[in-house]
Amino acid sequence: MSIRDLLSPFSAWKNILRDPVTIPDPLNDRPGSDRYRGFHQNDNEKCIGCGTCEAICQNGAIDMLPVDSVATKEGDSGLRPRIDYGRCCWCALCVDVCMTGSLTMSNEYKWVESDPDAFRFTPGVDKKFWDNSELGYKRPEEHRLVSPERIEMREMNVESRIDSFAEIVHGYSIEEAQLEADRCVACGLCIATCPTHMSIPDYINAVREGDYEQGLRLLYETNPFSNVCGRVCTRKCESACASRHEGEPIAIRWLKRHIIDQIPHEKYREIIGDPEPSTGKKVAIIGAGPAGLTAAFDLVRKGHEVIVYEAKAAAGGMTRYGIPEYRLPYDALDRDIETIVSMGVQIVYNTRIGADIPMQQLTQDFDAVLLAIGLQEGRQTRIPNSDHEKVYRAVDLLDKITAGEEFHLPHCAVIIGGGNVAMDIARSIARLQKQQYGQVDVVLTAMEEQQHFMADPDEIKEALEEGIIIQDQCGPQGCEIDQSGKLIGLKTWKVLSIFDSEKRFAPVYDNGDETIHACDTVIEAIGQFSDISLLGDELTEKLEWNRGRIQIDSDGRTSESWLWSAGDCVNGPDVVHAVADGHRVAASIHCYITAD
Amino acid sequence: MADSISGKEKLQACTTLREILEQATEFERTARDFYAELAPKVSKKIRYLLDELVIEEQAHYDLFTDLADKPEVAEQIKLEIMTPPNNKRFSDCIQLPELGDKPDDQSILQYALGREQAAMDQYNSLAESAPEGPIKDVFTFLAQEETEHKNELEKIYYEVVHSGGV
Amino acid sequence: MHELYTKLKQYFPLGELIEQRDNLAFITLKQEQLRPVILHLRDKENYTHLVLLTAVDWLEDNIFQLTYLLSNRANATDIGLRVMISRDSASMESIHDIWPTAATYQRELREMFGIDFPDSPRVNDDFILEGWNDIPPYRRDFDTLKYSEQTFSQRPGRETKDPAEHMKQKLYPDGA
Amino acid sequence: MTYQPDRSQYPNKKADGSLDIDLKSGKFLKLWQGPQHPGITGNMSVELTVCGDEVVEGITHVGYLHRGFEKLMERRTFIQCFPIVCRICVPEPDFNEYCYAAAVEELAGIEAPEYANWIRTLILEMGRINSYLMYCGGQAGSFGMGVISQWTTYVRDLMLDRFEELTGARIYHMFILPGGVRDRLPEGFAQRMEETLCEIESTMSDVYNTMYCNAVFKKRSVGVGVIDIDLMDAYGVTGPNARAGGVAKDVRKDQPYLVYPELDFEPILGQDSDIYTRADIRRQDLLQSVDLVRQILAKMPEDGSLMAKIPSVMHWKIPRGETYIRGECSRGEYGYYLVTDGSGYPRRVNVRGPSYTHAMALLERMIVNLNIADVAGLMVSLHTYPPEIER
Repeated sequence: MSIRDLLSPFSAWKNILRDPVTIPDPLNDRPGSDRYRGFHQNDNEKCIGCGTCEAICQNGAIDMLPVDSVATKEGDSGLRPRIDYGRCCWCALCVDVCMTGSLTMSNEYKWVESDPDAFRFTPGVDKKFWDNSELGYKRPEEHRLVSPERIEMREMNVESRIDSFAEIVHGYSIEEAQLEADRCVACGLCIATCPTHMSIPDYINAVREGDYEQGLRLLYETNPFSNVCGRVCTRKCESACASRHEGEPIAIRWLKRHIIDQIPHEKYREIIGDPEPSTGKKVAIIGAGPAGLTAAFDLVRKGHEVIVYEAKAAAGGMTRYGIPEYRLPYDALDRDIETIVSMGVQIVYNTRIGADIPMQQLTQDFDAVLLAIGLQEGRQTRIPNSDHEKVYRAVDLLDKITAGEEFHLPHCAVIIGGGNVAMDIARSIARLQKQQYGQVDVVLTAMEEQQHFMADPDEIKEALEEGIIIQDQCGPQGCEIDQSGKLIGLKTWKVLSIFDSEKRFAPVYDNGDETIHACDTVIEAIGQFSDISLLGDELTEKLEWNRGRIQIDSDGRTSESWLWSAGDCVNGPDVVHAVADGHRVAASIHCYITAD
Repeated sequence: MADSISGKEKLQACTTLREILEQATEFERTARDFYAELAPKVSKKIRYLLDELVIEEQAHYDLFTDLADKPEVAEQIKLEIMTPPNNKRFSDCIQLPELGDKPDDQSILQYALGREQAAMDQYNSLAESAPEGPIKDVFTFLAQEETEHKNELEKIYYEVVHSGGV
Repeated sequence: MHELYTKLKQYFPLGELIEQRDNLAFITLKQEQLRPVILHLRDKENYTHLVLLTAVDWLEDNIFQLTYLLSNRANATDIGLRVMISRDSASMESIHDIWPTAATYQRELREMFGIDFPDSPRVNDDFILEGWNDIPPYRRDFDTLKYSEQTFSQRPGRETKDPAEHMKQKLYPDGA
Repeated sequence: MTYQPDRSQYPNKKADGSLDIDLKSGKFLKLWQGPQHPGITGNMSVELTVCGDEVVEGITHVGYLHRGFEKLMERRTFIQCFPIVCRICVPEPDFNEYCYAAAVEELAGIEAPEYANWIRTLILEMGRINSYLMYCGGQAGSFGMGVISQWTTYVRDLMLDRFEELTGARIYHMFILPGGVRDRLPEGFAQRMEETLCEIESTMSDVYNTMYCNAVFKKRSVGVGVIDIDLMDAYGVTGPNARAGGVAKDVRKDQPYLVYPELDFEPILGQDSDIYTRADIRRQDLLQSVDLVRQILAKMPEDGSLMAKIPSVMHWKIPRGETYIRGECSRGEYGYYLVTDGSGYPRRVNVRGPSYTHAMALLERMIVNLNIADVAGLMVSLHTYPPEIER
């Protein structure tokens, strides 16, 4: 024991002169740090109500509830997170996972209230004094709990695909598909946007679990054209995907295709199950496209006898005669059709109603008739000299290519149009040119600016890769013909603007900015219409019409009680819309014919 | 358009506002009757186009009639022509088709567009040749009216022909 | 670690070796081999430190896995000895005489998993739980969510909606 | 030590080895120390049987803090477990976050970025400092020196400010997550940390003068509560408790993790293994950690990646496997044993806190023959946190 040990402790006395270190007014003098995890903030303009915050909250502190100020619309559930601070542990996983970045935290932690229920509120909706606080925890940019990038789809490269009609997209491997499926937060926002309301999160879950039979079963509940839609769907669902806000949307279309690819076709029938017993009712369907065959599929499953009349030699409608093979191989389409036929649907080919069988006969022989004739005829520009024999309609040429019919392959083609059909014909011609002439010479002109083309951005990108020249903002003015009557080019004027303030068509040209696109062939791909001559004058007169289309009710039924209409001829071109339509009319027809 | 030449001559001969408007009204009436007569002949599918054209021409007819009946018309017209519409000339439509007995929707629209274009050109050139004053104002006004009508038709044309914008 | 495994294998029948890291390996053993292997490792191979003893419930295989993690402080390596025992009237020989501290682990395993260690000191005394009369709670077949729902009351006023269902109700109630 | 207890009244051992204690004899008294007691960090009680003022038997009772974390984690996804692990040890939560994250990373085959590892190391050392500051206050308090805990609480609070600005929270930092860390150092952090470290050093110098160089403290702690060297292995003693007895074991050196290989330090050793030595080891450890924080801030890269690419957490599955990750926390070896089964949830998580052995088997062994007044001092000197016993 040293003397130091006795004296040293007295050094504590020096503190007698020290100022207190406590904060005198902590409620005001002690804000949370810059990245403090305090009460939540939610930007309701950005929030889409996907509920991922609720899903990740391990305390069960978050409820998703409708709020008055937000309407439910495509891509926004209209729900907003309400937080129970009796359970919240301030871990901020909800902020980290938030798909839009709308949910953040303020640095506010000093809030006193005598009513405990006040600590259960909806940030951003129930106004709080920290709502506009700049400080507090915001997710750092690179801190991502859900991968923002989609798994890249392997495709044929340009060199190997340009002279071939082989399918470009390879499809995901099981590992790739599961990684992509893992990115899905299963919020289900996409379901409302899908015209046929496919149970997307469920079938993506089936991919994740590797339960492909369940996946196929789910697909067939809402879509008997999954081979087709897994390849060429317009995938509106992806535009409603929660992942698109801070990254790329889930590759929903490719995941659908992946399920299809995993199941051997001979097992489809067994997985889907048998139709119900026969009802003795008969339905005639005109047109074996997606709408007609979807309706047929639904109706035979209900036990009705269905006969589909198809004017062409094969079924599929535009999916066969419009969409090129490199996007949708015929065998994939055939698998969908075979499955439908295997359920008992009868298809009568090469039979045109109105010409081969009169419409009246159908009304006599069947309990109901569905008109699903699509949009088979190409619109013409009717610009000067467009009646020249080397001016074609894109749909006619695509039809010839599918049917294997001979036609004069242009050495140099100019396409008019900026939609998917224009891309289809441009890329098909390019392939044939490469095969036969060794080089591609296709110019695509359209009135819109390239970023506003109706065509899928992937199509534009791939078309450019394949050597197709795109001349946007070109309004066609006439076809140029030399003295010998030979087509030598297309004259266009520069388009200054296309739409007026109401988004209606009102093109403005600069007629001083004229271009002659030299070519030996012009192909028009501006629009389509349906040939309704099969109805006959009497029925045409009897039916109610609405601006050039047969008037139908919300079930697709026309003003004649026995006649329904569905698909592109009603909605305009879109495969998955046609499928949705097929279901809708099938349900309505089923109700009608089983009513008594 | 055969009758438009004589129409122009007829109009040039008019000397009062009232006469001009009456003549213009007469043109609208002829057009209205033309569309009304054609309507039952075409497929019911596209009859709506003709029905709409009849309504449009009727509206013009009524407008011009009303104007001719009002004394303060000159002042009104002056006000109207302060804001001339932009002529969005949609040139793939100026080729006038021969309208047979069974025209399709595109032909009907092209015909109607061509007709409006012709009328517009005609009133414009009359306005140019007329001396400053109320007559010139009326022609300018009529040209404007036809331009607006044509612009509206062009929108319909696009919506019909570029169906679904494929 | 492989070297040690080969060496051990000369004396004892051993199950598979899993080399998790350079300094961590797991060896599966028969129940009756545990004591001799532990004694060998402790006395001959310098694995003198019992890091932990715990159980894993493989309910679907009707097996409890007991993991005895031993550490060699000299060369800083660890060996996990894995013993699979039947879940039915699960019982295992006590090692409290080798490491007195093992008695605490064994008492916890008795309480939380229902694994008996006969002769382990105070093995049947309550450890953490008091007056527990349900199945041992760390067993996989004990449902914590169900227990908490039955035992605790929920705060009133909580409700939530599924986004997809809500959208269906609002946007396409008839399903089409 | 001149005090020699009279052993004549001590209970005899029965045939089965247990003590023959007949409370009715009037020779013995049962005394409950805890669950609330200044000598205990957290809630735990020791059931003492005393004879006179001497302890003849002490039995540890836990169960006041059991929340079943290990079981809770079995129904949480791998990311959902991350916010709850820190609660297992309040005064030093970061080892839970690190061990859990590292175990998940190892089984999932993920490597955290280097920059994140520097920040992780920084946080762990900051946590060790805070834990030691809390210990100092507790150890002093157990011998009646209340003022020390006021001083250390103040500087600990300053360190909590640093935690707050770095991690966004004071106690449950939730900053080290599988894959990396949440954020980078805030602007001017090193400067403010240096000020805090200076304040800590100055306070520790005062603590040294008033507590370590204090005749009363020395009188009561020197030679008391000695852990014999042969108990070290039998009872799985680790950390300062072992190093005070000359066992040169420090996980940071033996199985270096994070960026410790790049830091310059030597394990601090003692010899006497009594309460005083353990207290002094911890004081030196604290100062060493202060130095390590300085080293880290000086050596760490300016910037770098925070997070490795991790699977999308909503559906994160980890293949079947098991591993054990340990770190050197202020009390010794802290470890996580993680078993995965290929699902999206842990199959089993076992948290190995050093207090599990120190406060149970070791304490019960050492408490015998102690004077009642020294029980609290002994308990604190083992530096135990009850929540990690019960989890």
